[in-house]
Amino acid sequence: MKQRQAATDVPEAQDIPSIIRPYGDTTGDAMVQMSFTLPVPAGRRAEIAALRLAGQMGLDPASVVHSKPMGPNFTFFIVYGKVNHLIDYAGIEVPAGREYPLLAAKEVDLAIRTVLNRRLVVVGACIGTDAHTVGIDAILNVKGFAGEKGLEYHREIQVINMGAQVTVAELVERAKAENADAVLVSQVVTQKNAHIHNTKQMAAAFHDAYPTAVGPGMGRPLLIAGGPRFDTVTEEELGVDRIFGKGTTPGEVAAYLVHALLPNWIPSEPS
Amino acid sequence: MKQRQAATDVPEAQDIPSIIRPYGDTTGDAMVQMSFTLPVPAGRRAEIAALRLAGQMGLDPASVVHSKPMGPNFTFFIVYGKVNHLIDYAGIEVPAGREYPLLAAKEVDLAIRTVLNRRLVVVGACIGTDAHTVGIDAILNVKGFAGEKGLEYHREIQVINMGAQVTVAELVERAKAENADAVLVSQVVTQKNAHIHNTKQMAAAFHDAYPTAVGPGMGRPLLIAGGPRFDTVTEEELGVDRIFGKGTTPGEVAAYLVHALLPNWIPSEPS
Amino acid sequence: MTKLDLDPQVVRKARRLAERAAAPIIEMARTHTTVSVERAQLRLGGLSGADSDGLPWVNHLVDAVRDQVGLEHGVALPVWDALRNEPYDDLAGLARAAALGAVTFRIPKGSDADAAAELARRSAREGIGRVDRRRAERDTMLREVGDPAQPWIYLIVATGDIYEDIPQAQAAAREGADVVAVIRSTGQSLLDFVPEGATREGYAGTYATQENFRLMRSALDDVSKELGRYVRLTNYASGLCMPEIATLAGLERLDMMLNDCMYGIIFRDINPRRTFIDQRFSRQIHARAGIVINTGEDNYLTTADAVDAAHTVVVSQLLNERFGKEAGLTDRQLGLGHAFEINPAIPDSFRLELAHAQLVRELFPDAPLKYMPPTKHMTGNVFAGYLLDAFFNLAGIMTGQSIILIGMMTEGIHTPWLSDRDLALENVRYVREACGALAEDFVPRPDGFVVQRARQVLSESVDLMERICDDTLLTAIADGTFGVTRRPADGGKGLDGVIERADAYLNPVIDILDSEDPHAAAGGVPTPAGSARE
Amino acid sequence: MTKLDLDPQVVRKARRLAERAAAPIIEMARTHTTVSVERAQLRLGGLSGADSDGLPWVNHLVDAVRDQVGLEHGVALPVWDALRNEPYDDLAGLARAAALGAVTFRIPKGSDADAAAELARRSAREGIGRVDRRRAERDTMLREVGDPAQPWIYLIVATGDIYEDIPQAQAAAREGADVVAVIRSTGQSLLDFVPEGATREGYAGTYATQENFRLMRSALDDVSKELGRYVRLTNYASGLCMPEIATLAGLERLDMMLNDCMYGIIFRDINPRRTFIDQRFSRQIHARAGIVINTGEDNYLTTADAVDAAHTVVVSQLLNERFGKEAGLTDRQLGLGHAFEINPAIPDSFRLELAHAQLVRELFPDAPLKYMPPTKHMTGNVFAGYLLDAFFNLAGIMTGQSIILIGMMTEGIHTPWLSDRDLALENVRYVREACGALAEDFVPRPDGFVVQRARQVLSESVDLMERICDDTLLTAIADGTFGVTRRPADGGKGLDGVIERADAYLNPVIDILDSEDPHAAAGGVPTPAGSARE
Ligand code: B12
Ligand code: B12
Ligand SMILES: Cc1ncc(COP(=O)(O)O)c(C=O)c1O
Ligand SMILES: Cc1ncc(COP(=O)(O)O)c(C=O)c1O
Repeated sequence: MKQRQAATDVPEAQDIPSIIRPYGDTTGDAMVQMSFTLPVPAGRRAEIAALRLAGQMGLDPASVVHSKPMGPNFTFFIVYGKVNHLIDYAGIEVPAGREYPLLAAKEVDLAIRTVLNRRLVVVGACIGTDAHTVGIDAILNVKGFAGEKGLEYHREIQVINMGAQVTVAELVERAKAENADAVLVSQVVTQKNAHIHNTKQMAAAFHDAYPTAVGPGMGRPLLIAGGPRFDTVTEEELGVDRIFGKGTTPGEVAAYLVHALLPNWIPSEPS
Repeated sequence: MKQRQAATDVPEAQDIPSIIRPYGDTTGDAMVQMSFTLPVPAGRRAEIAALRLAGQMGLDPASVVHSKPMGPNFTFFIVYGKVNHLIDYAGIEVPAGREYPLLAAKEVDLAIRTVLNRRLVVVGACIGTDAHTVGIDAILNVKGFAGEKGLEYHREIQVINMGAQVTVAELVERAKAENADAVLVSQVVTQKNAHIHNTKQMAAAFHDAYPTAVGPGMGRPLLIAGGPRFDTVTEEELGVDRIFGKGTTPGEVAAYLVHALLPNWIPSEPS
Repeated sequence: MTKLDLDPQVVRKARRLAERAAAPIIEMARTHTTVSVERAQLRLGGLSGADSDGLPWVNHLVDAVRDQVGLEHGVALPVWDALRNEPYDDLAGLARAAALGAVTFRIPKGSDADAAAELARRSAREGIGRVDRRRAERDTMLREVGDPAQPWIYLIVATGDIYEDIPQAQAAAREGADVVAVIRSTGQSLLDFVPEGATREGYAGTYATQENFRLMRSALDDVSKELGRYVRLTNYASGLCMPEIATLAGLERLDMMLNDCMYGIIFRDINPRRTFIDQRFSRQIHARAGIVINTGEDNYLTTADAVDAAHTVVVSQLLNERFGKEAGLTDRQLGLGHAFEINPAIPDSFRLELAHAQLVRELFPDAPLKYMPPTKHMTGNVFAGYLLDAFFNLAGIMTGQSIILIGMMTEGIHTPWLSDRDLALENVRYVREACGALAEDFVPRPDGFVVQRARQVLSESVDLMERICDDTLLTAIADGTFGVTRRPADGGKGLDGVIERADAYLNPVIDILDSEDPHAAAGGVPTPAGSARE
Repeated sequence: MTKLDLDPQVVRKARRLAERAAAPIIEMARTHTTVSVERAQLRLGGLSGADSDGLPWVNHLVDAVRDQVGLEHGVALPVWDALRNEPYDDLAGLARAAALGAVTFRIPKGSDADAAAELARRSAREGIGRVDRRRAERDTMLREVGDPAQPWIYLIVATGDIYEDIPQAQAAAREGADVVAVIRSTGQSLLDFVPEGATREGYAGTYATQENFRLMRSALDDVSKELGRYVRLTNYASGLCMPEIATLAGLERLDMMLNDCMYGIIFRDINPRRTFIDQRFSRQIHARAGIVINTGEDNYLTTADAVDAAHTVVVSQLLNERFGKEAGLTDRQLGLGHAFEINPAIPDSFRLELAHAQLVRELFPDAPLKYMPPTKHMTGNVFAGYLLDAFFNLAGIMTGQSIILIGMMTEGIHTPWLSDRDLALENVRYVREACGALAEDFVPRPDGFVVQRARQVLSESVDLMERICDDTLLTAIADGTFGVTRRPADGGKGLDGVIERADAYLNPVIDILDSEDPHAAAGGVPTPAGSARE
């Protein structure tokens, strides 16, 4: 079977300029659209305030193309303008992308059987008061996501899906009881940064619960967080080993488990 | 007849904070929405570029909530984020607004008859290749705008509406021939800043044509520019006496003519 | 106006089957009580407030009774018996003492029992009287301020802070909202108590508390008068405290309540038995209080596919209708839910939506249907979202829906911002005004795509209902019939709060609700406005 | 599929009146020529290029002839006579010399005249032959690459720079555009010459030049092959050089041309007589070239109110139809224009739009109607704009329009950005796919709002047409009947380019166009695809 490409993104043409700007309809025009609300009554003064904000954001010139009073104390604005920032595109390191190859389902099972010689145990949950299970179910349950079967489908992976609204204490306890190799938590509600607080709290609890651990798979389970809006934080900030975002497929997670927990495994047909 | 209010905007409550930020759903959350295109192929690297731009604009954190490849070389982004700018709302001088009172139509005619003792002559046109006459017609023609009759309706104002696509040379010539008190030009097409170039060119031509003029009404006609997108420039930059923007009504223009050309007139019933 | 030419035989059969499927559940509800039903009784009796940790006195009192004498006789007898014997002026005093372990409860017998029952009955009558007065108050306001015609525009506020919610709700009302719903904090449904007081720290929603209800209803009364249009208030009678929240809604004149027969089971993993028992009591209260319930079939389509599972929506509506009517709700109080959730990428998605929406409209011609906007297929592309919401609004108009929950273009991103709501209202306002009576030009071709799809969904519904009758509803739920989520009858949270009633069980509130016409006190006329649909 | 039950008597009457109103104008066109008609003849004869200031050789040559002998006999005789007598190989050489004043022209007589006429005829036949070959080429490509079904998606590019336009046009085609229009620079229509070469400096549009036509058509040929779908190219045959641009379109295989009978008069203040004379020639060329014309009634609704002036649109369509047919265009070449321009703030605006659009559909069942999106009521609120465009797209589908010009949410702000176009295409794609054959469920209630409105507009149209017949069309135009803009018959630009033909006037191109069936060379079959509407 032909393995899918491990590298990231589309191949890029050589002729992309190294410094870029936004594009409206002409190269270099640097035009962008913005909308926001200011907590002030509509009127000329509010418009000036909107333009000041646009100015601070680097829009010059900026045009208020729409402003709408929303009750006596708020005004909604739509602004178009030219940003005076340059983006050093050449300077953006081509992101490493997936640092491991995708593996066929059979390959994953073979790796676990060969290296571990027992089933790999994963415990999953939506923690905190989050009840959005569709995402974690997509990863764990047989049904899967985007045409790929979930982790349950693997003979060699034992999945314990604790469902929604699981407390951190319950999760730690279960992970210990099951001797979990990996713990997968999902966070979808982000209001007031709930997802970040909950995940940090979870990570801290695991680090406390396994005080002698050397690393993931070495004295403590691998910690994985997933959800659609983790794009503003890094693994280090959360204290987890890996974050998975929007559109993650089960196969990506399975391959990561092998990569992170069975680092010595060499796929029979690398990709 | 009760005169309309000359002051600007709505009256403002005292309790607006002096420093404000954008408002999503909570005071101080500082959330804004943006969209733009980058001239690069879609993918992780493009997303990082989008976030870099957002960062330079002061968004922190920023989330790419949508990205869409548009052909092989362009990517469209929608970004939400928190801006770290503060707007010094108290420091925005309450704009002077209209520096003159609105006048009833009869009052305008009375002023002209009394002070000038002849009809006031205005020459209007869409200059350059602009053929958008609806705006200037709204100001000049009897039909008017937003329920107000246009300048033609005034007994004491003689209106020469030259229509569309008038060259600057034609306009200057006509203004001289008619002994115009005021020249009104409209500019609606703004692509490549056509409106700004054309208006500057017009103003320069008038200043050349009346080399000995002391000011508007003193040796040269009053120069008025109008159009929906002059909000990025000032009168000084264009070289005109006054700019009128989106939603201007004929009454505002009539009252301004009196204010600027008959400065000694004291309205019988001030407002 | 019927456009689908549905076979009345098939429709009658579907209703008969629903009645059969619901019967054993109703029987169970009539023979069991729950901790929350008992607490609701005490709330109607006037007991409110909480200890310094926030645990309500009703919880203390019911827990104390349960510990000492169990709940199978209900709390009425032991509580009013204790009140007779102990030196406490009222329930509050008793509860405080009970919390300290200073009260001994018993099940009174003979004349003691009669006397306690008599006091409990008086308290129940008083509590129900308060609910009745709230209903009358609403009727008066509807007459005096004016009742907007349907379809009603339904908007959500969700800041987590009642004091941010209030101005946003008022702003929404001024921009055209007929109904304001205050979404609850994520954790509340699993709390086995109702928080107290005004609250400011919910996550993605604001706690449902009696004080929050009161503050918001009063703010909306102000704005209703200002606008000359009664603005309805909605909250959620669901979760472990469903009966109490229904009761608080009745006491604070809320106007509509989310109150589905299966939502808590499927989406909050609350025990099915607990849910059904709590539900019957809540619905009886809603019936009495003139509250319109909203059911939650829309939720199934967030976890199941809206085309494949269309018939599960209809089945659930038929069950909700049956459970509702049995509890005393009139047709006009049955805000049955459905949703515009078909994947917009599939061909003819809009015509399929029209077929589903028109089917529901014709199956329940007198119900104020609650139509939910797209959520599942809303992405970060807010422009696409705004477009999809417009077609949802259009489908609502073309098929004569009654209560339109306004979709937010940012559904795929965050809970609504002030400006999202404002733009959403501009959207629905345009669609409504531009289209006017367009429904009259929507005439599905006889035997065409729309008609055939509607018939197919109806026939799949009847098939499923037959299977449910054979296997029991609890089995169907356990098998993942609704929302592709399996919920066994003995799983989930809150089963330990379910108690089988003893023969001598007494609950004077239930006695009133079981024996009286809930609408008699209101002159037999249910509160909700007549539908404006033709 | 007729839904409005229009009275066929009334429809026939409207057409008869249009024929009467058009007759004197057609007579005028047959008896006059213009500088641009004469230049077009030279272009067909193969003369292209310009002097170092950009003034084309065709202008030099026609001006020289005019200066020396006048144009009432046409340029054919003096030019080919000079070619016979002077030592120039071709028209180009002659023109260069004429520009230097080195050529003396005369009106040849007798056998000299016959000989010159013979040469001119040969040249005209060759030029028309080139046009015919382009049409055949298109027919072949349509067969080989594939012709998309209607409705066609029509998109505009407008960067001002042909080299920015090309990738944007290709991107648009890849995203679904069936027709690409390259908008012209603001000043071009008033130029009395056609610029030369590839151009990069237009304002809000790109100059129409033969080279730009060629570059864009060839880029679209590439993308057509890539996509397996022939992507049509459109430009504007209007302004002072209408006949020449039509000719260049025929020579470079453009597929559709904006070519309205009154647009230039009303919106560019071009002299009415000049316009009508130029127009007849252009349409004859378009007929021969298998080009679909698009008329510009939509424009009236940007200066007049779309409800009050709805009937002026219909009147203009009937006139355009009459003028078009007289010039040899088939129904399938008549892309009559109309627009979705009703103020969205007025009640029932969408139903009114449906009435207008359906009326036009039923009046011209075989015409590939071009439906224009909202522009006038598009503001800076891009969300509201996206919504309005969606309803425009919907009206197009519900009433079976043929060519849909895709609206931009930023219409009220700037010429389209790449992303505006992409979002606009997502919009129309959703509406089309989601609604499918929804038109079949749109059945206006007999004698209902939609039907009555359509009848009213039709009857107002007949009334207006009667008045025009009485007063003449030129008077009606002078009175501001169309687009509330008054244009007297002798005002405006370009009247000095109009010349009454002498008895001995010769224009072999016109002789061919007047005497031959324009579609005969193409086997009588007009090029445009059969409409996909039912
Ligand atoms: C479906 C849904 C529901 C369903 C959930 C049913 C269920 N059993 O899950 C119901 C109807 C019950 C529901 C309820 C609520 N919801 Co809700 N809901 C949604 C909705 C429409 C879709 C979410 C979804 O299923 N996405 C599809 C899945 C496949 O995507 P995903 O979760 O991103 O998962 C993928 C990746 O992120 C990743 N992933 C996710 N988790 C994990 C974990 C691991 C380990 C890995 C490796 C990967 C991974 O892989 C998945 C596959 O690619 C969104 C709106 C939207 N369109 O996004 C709102 C939304 C998420 N809900 C929201 C809210 C507020 C609520 C409520 C709190 C509202 C209330 N107060 O009543 C309630 C309560 C829920 C609670 N207590 O948490 C908000 C959250 C706002 C925010 N950003 O904070 C949203 C965004 C809607 C909104 N705009 O207001 N909701
Ligand atoms: C109507 C219209 C037309 C009509 C014009 C008919 C006519 N006789 O005017 C027609 C169909 C002919 C037309 C053609 C074109 N148009 Co046009 N058109 C519009 C449209 C839809 C409305 C403009 C309008 O009438 N607004 C209403 C009036 C009342 O508002 P206003 O002009 O702002 O005027 C008010 C104030 O600004 C002020 N004011 C204006 N002038 C003056 C002058 C004075 C002295 C004062 C005191 C005040 C004042 O007072 C007025 C009343 O409040 C806009 C899109 C839109 N929704 O805005 C596009 C638009 C203006 N057009 C546009 C373009 C590009 C064109 C074309 C160039 C396209 C082409 N290449 O073919 C052509 C050519 C026109 C040309 N040579 O200039 C662009 C301009 C883009 C830009 N920002 O540069 C727009 C924005 C559309 C777009 N998004 O592409 N157009
Ligand atoms: C029917 C129904 N009940 C209740 C809720 C509220 O959920 P919770 O009980 O978690 O507050 C919802 C949310 O959408 C619902 O649809
Ligand atoms: C019918 C018609 N002709 C021509 C044009 C183009 O205008 P111009 O001739 O100024 O390029 C338009 C523009 O919309 C039009 O609608």
